[in-house]
Amino acid sequence: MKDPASPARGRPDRVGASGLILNEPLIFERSSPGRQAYSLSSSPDGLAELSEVLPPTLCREEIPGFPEVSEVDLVRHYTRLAGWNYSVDHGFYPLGSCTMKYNPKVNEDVAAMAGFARLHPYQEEEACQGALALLWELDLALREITGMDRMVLQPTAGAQGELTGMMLIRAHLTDQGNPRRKVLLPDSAHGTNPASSTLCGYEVVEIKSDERGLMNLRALETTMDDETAALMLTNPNTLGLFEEDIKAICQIVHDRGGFVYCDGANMNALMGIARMGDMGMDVVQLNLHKTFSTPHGGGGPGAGPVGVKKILEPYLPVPVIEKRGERYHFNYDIPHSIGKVRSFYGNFGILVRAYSYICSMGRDGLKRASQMAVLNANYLCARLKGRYYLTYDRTCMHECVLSDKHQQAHGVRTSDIAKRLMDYGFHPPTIYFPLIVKGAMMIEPTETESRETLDEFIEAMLAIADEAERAPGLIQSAPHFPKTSRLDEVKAAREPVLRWQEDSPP
Amino acid sequence: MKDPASPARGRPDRVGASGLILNEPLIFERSSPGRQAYSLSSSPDGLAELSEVLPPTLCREEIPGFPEVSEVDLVRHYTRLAGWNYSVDHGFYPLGSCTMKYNPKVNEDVAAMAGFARLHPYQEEEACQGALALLWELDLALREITGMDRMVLQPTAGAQGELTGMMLIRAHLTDQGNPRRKVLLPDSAHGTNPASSTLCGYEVVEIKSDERGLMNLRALETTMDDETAALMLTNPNTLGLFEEDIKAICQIVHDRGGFVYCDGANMNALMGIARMGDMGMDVVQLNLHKTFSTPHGGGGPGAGPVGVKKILEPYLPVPVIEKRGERYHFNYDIPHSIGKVRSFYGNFGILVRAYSYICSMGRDGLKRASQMAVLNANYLCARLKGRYYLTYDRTCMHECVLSDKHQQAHGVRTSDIAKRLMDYGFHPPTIYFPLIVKGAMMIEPTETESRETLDEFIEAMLAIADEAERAPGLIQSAPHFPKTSRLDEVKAAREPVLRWQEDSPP
Amino acid sequence: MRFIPHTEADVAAMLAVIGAPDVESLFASIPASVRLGRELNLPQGFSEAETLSHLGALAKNNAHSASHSFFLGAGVYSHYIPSVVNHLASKPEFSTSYTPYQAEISQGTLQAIYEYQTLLCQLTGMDVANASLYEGASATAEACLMAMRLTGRHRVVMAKGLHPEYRQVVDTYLRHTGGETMEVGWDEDGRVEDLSGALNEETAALLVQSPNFFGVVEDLAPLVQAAHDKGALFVHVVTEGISLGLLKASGDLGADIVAGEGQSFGIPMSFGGPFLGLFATREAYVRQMPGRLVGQTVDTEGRRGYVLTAATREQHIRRAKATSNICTNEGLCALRAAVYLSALGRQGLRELAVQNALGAERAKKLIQELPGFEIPFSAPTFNEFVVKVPFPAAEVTARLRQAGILGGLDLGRWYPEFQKDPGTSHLLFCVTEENPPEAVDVLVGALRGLKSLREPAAEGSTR
Amino acid sequence: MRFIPHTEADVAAMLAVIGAPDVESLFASIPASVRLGRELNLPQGFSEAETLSHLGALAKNNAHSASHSFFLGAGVYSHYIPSVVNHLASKPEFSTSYTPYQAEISQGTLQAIYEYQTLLCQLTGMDVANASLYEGASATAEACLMAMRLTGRHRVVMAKGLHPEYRQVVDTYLRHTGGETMEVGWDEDGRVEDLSGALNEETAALLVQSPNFFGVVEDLAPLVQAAHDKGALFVHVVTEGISLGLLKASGDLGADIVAGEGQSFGIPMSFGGPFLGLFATREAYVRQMPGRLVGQTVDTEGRRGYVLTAATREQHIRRAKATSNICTNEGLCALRAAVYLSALGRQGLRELAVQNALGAERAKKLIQELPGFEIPFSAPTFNEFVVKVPFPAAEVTARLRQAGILGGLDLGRWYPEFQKDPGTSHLLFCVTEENPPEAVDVLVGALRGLKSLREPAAEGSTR
Ligand SMILES: Cc1ncc(COP(=O)(O)O)c(C=O)c1O
Ligand SMILES: Cc1ncc(COP(=O)(O)O)c(C=O)c1O
Repeated sequence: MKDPASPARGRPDRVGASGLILNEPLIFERSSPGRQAYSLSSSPDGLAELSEVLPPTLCREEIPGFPEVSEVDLVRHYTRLAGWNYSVDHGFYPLGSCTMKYNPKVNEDVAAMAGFARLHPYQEEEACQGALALLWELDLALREITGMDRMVLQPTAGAQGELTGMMLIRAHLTDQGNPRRKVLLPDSAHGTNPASSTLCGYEVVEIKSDERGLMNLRALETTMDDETAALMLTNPNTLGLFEEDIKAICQIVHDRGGFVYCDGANMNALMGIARMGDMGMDVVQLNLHKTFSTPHGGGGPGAGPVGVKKILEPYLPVPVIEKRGERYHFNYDIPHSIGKVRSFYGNFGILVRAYSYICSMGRDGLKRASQMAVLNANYLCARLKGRYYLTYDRTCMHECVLSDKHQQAHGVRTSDIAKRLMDYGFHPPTIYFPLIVKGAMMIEPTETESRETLDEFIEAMLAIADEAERAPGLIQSAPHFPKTSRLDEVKAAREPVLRWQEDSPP
Repeated sequence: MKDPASPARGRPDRVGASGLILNEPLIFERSSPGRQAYSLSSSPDGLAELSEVLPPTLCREEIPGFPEVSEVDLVRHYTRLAGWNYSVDHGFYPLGSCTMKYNPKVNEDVAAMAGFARLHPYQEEEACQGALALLWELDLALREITGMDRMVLQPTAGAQGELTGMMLIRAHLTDQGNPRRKVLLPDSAHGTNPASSTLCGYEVVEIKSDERGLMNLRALETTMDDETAALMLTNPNTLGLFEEDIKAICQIVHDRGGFVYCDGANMNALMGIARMGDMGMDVVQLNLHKTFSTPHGGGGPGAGPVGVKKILEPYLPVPVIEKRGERYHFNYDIPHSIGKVRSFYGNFGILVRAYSYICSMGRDGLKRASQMAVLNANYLCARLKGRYYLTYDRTCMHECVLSDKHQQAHGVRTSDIAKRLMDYGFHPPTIYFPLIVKGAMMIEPTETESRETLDEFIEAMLAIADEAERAPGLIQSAPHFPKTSRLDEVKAAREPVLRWQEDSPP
Repeated sequence: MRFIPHTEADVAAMLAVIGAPDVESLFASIPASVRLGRELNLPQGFSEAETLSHLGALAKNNAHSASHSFFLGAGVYSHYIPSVVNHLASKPEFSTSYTPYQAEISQGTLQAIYEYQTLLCQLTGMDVANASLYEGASATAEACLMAMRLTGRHRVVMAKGLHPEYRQVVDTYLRHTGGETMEVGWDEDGRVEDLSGALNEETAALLVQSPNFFGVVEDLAPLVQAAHDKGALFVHVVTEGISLGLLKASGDLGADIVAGEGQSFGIPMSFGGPFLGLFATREAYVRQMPGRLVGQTVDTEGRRGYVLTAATREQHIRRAKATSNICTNEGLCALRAAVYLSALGRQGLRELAVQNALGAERAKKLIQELPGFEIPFSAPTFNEFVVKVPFPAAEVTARLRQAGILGGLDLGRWYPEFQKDPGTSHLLFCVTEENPPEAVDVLVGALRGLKSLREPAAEGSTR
Repeated sequence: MRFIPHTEADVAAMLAVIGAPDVESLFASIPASVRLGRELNLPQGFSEAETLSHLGALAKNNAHSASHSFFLGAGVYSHYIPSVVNHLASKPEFSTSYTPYQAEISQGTLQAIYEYQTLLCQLTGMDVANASLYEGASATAEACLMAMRLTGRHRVVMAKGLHPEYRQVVDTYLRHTGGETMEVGWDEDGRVEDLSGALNEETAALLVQSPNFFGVVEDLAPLVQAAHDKGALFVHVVTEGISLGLLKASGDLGADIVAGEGQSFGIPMSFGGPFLGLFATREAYVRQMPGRLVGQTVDTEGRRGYVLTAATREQHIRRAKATSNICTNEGLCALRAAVYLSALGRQGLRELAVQNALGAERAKKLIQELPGFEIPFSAPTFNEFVVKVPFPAAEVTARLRQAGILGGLDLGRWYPEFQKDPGTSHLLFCVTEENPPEAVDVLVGALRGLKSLREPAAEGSTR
């Protein structure tokens, strides 16, 4: 394998290559007094003087440091910045737990329709029946997919969904006389699970996963008590494994008056195949920006609708969408409601995209998506596990977790492999998560990737495994192709520079 | 100056850098039988069998070689291809004679409005009054800008505008009894001028420019005769110089019964400053994709409206847009019309963008554009002429023409300099045109470029001039950063491979 | 299926590599007892054209700010979004990438967010801003939680001029971790009333929105002082970001935290989301800040670059002890805001803010002159104001809608204070640069025309 | 001015470098006598919002294919454009670049056009296709000029089933260089009539459109034979590109040139442009081909790449002797077509074509059954057909428009043959995948309802 850092800029036999990109300073460094990229319609005549409206003591003179650029400056600035990003539209983005599937373009068109994008949340119900209908239909579809009795679309993202779900549990338990103190989690849980539990006033108790990588039934039996409000479980879990004992798990928790919360971030494995509701779980949040293909936006926005069993319905945040005859309606009159977790009705623009996606996929398409997601993950796993260590060697669901155990002998670590993958033209997998696998590489291919793409990625991974043996330095010093070489995260943390200042060095 | 081919991938002090890009095969090489990126609404029931509609003898079985890809394949294909292009949105694009100014984004929004984009040319006039009004208003605005009596918006691009204009002249002369045989052109003329003349049935006579780089009045005097239909002149000419004797030139041609055709591709120098009509010229075409900021599309589409003096109005191609009271109307009843040069009414989508641009710029904006375009060109010229040879050292208009005369001593030619500019992050100027300047580099900065951008470009040009003296090999082997190194144009011409074949080597 | 590339040949070949007989067998770990023994009860997939026409029909069944003359505000504003904002923020390189954990191939997102953080600092006069929170209300709640951590106190005092939904969210968020809220009313002029009784040694934070829910610009300086006097933090809540272009910077007034909503910065109203939770604070408080932060650093060759930093505050590192549970935030909305603010720039944002203030003032004056109409609050307003209307709210808004006008907003929905007389109502009207004077004149005319309301609409008025 | 970055400080500094006292002085070479001594008589610039509302108002003053049920065709077709086509073709990297003369930084455009050339070859069965011409009519004229150059002959025979505007453009283009045109009519069944008299040793080319202007699919093989028998070239003109997905490939039928319109390939109707001139021919004729060509080559390291090639045919090299004067072509439309054709692909394009043919046939049958309506042509049609209607055209279309329907098209406008009886008219209707059966049924119902036309609309019918 030839060194990709060598001037073989565009070697056509591999995805990653080196080519022309353009540097660009910060927008503040592009600023020049008097430039403008805006235009305001001229003000009407006969207006008051500003000082008659707002006394000067309330007003500022200027916004120090704010940029002044022309429209072309601005366009080039962001065009160049865009050129430094890797995205799903560029290529394979196998971030485990993130479900970076293709985001259909048509959903963007739909969300941009004036009847959705220019809609104000306080329009009277008669003036937004279309939007209410959409919320209602999405609610129905998600109920059907999860097997829950009711959805609430308000939460902004997965973590807020978790918090909302935990609040519902707490509200019910409180109503019953004791909110309880603890929440149980497996040690493989995503960080938002403990954080959400804390925010909801619970103490977190971690349960060590068993040798299968699954919930340890025995440990659960001994830990679950009547001061425990809930068990939070991800299913399939963050190792990509289905919690086979889920019914027994729910039984144990329910027997002691607790609830089972499902982190549904991994729904992409199960659509049309199995449902949280049928498993006995009481609450689930869905990450629409994962399973339902809304673009992740470089960090958001997403949406984290929550599905609940009947018992928790009385506590739902307001408003609750309802259909009466042919009219749709927001019900704010929920006496036991937990209140609201955010303003208005949720990330409507994201809900629109997710609904559009469900319409496009339909019954068979959703199921096929889960099937092919699982097929892809197992294919990757089968072809890579000879060279990369697989701690839990079982049929996986939509993702698999490998590690750097074999490579460590050569001084090559997971983070090095991740950086090296960039040179090969791929986004790295999620690394160092879940915490229970040392040096984890969590690979989630999703169903939108073709066999050819997987093969290209596999070849890159195998080539890197070879390099680790033959030329580890190449990996340790990676990446070689991107705009910057490895960035110093320690320096960033130790000497925080969190904003540009007029006197910042360039 | 450090070698940009060295691994200084992202040196922040220069525009051009090396970074990660992605390879991508031909779409045919991505194809896999059965994949699809399309969806058709299901066919209605109760349809005829295809064979009842179209006999099998008329039909094909399949389209051999046609690709089959999924939507994500397609998106990535074009996303990666896009990453290999340099565009105005990326940076400075000083192609002389091409007026690569910034293309305002809002014009794209306007052209995409359903009332424009989904409009059929054969809708009855009552059903498209808005579009007709737009054509009429654009006609009026362009008349005012050029000083002509009437516009015809039909021609698809500059060259078709030239052809249309020449046909109008020919039609008039023919009406008068003799179409005449010849057309005169300066040797600095753009290639479309002679080609259009030929297509219109004229023999081309080239006039050598004088030592000023302008039309040689004496030569014109002696060449112009009563078998000469017209003089085609670009003003400012392709050296970026204003034809100072324009009135005398028109006089000479008119005196012998000829017409003066103005190639208006360089209108960007003159808006609000001087008008072809006032100079005595009889016909002019405008390149809306230049002066009026419609995006060039990697080769088109454009639009080449033609303005004429009254004398040529009877010959205009049909239909002619008219306003009667408050109603707009297409007049097809032009008895002496030359007919049509294309279907329908022209590149309407481009006309919409140009009209939108004129609305945004307004009276003062258009004039300011020309002023700043000329300022930019003179600034560039002033700063570069010490190191690059300037044949015609006069105040230029919107562009200036330098050459490689100084660099040739070091074995560095214009084409090398052009390629080397890529490494510095710039699109090269137009090269080897106009033909009368050996090794020409024709630089048109346009008004949308800031002083800072010009300075960056100037520094790159000066650095290259240094390199030519110190390290000519670096330039001769350029470019080093783009996806491919220098491509073999000779091989392409000698062994033409003009399409992919099933058995093409990858 | 156009989003799934697998042909049957692919599936067969892949199964062979895996060594599985069929796709079904890959799901063997799911016990039959929890399998869905049937197909999902959902329609079959639509073609793209069908999807567009179905969703298009739903969209058409909504009035909106382009179909109507539009005077609603109250935390969500109809501002003009420059075309470049849409074009640049919708670039798929930004929209289809994940959180920039892998910095070397995410420099575009990272630099944009770093610029956003800087812009927000400049705008608020604060030292440090995060990379976004969910939206204004939960950002305000996070500010309270942070103040509680910083002060070790548990009580939060909120002016009732704080958006009612924000107050509700603060309540919801605080309840479970021992937080308590208390509300203080407003004075005759529409500003927060005397606070002396409300603040004490248990107060973690005082929350004041300005311009407040009634559009009134608060006089923040003495309020900051009052909070600081009791050792409480002052949280300036902002729902109309454009006001920051004109009003004194919160940081200069001594605010400790600015929290609020950035929707006005080029983000479409979209029926309430996705929006942008603004959050900025003083340097000393960084370690207690919720949310992601981008910081500057260098690569191995010393070149400037950007990374996510100070992650030890966050859930993926600190887990149960994190400063917040937020993970996915509103990155693309922050990027939108960065484009918007850079487009408007130093001059433009101020000019825009002035235009809003003057346009709204003109409307307020004209309405004030209508017989029977009152402007109850005398304090200066920004681009919204309350009108006391001599008719029931539902009738007014229904009549206005008939005239092609959406708004004002019935404040009685949240404030019983405004519902005392069933024959009158308090409506909130918002006037931005999207409402040209002609449209305002039409509104005023329509309001004037309401005097005939009793007669033809007598029926409706009796319910 | 947001598109011009110069501040007054910039201007001053630049003038200083140039050594000019003021901007005015840079224009000294323009004699006063030709200077515009006043400002342009145009309005001042609009803000972006004003531009959008002005243009938006003009757009709203047009009916269109989304506001009406739509049955117009005749060379411009309302087809569904997949969302990806718009998203990908509008990428500024493609739209804001120039003709790819500098190959190394234009590989995106070049590879896309190379793919377009290949797709068009595959679709037409020809050897080589160019990178686009302006649109169908001038492409057809260029085909004639090329045939004249190749054969040394000067006469072109055109079937009258060739689009009337195309015939007019061919006339206009040929007239000045000694070309001559001659037209042949159609048979009862709607196909071109017997040609034996028309072709002779002076014939450079025979031009036949199929499907022709009446929607009728011609039987091309014998026509090709007839042309070749006289040593003439056969030019297959295509205005409805979708038909190529289903009908026999022109190359397989022996055509020498395929010219026509590619608008159907994902390009919006846009009131007639920008469109896409299709042009493909046999390998032997490449040197006489008009227009740009992209060819494959290698770089200095042997890697595959693409460049513009065979430029010696073109105006910028060959000048007066070029094969055409074309310079700017319709590159972005060609790229659009490449995206569209790749999206539809091998199966999709055929399925789409079949759906068009069957849908149109259904409509034709239903209309044929209406009393008083006739389908005059018996030959098979693709997605358009002529209807003989027992009413004057203007009345029919006005009534249909009232019913929310645009179309059909009055053929009497171009063909006096169809105008003989003032009480009847010949209308062309087009049915694509955008016309679901329900919409067709509404059309048929509306046509049926016309029998009441005489009475209420008696006035109109007398003019
Ligand atoms: C398993 C799991 N749970 C929860 C979350 C949190 O979801 P969000 O980022 O939408 O808040 C994530 C997201 O990364 C996740 O992977
Ligand atoms: C001076 C000049 N004339 C004519 C043309 C031809 O215009 P178009 O490319 O629009 O056909 C050009 C375009 O490059 C030009 O620069």
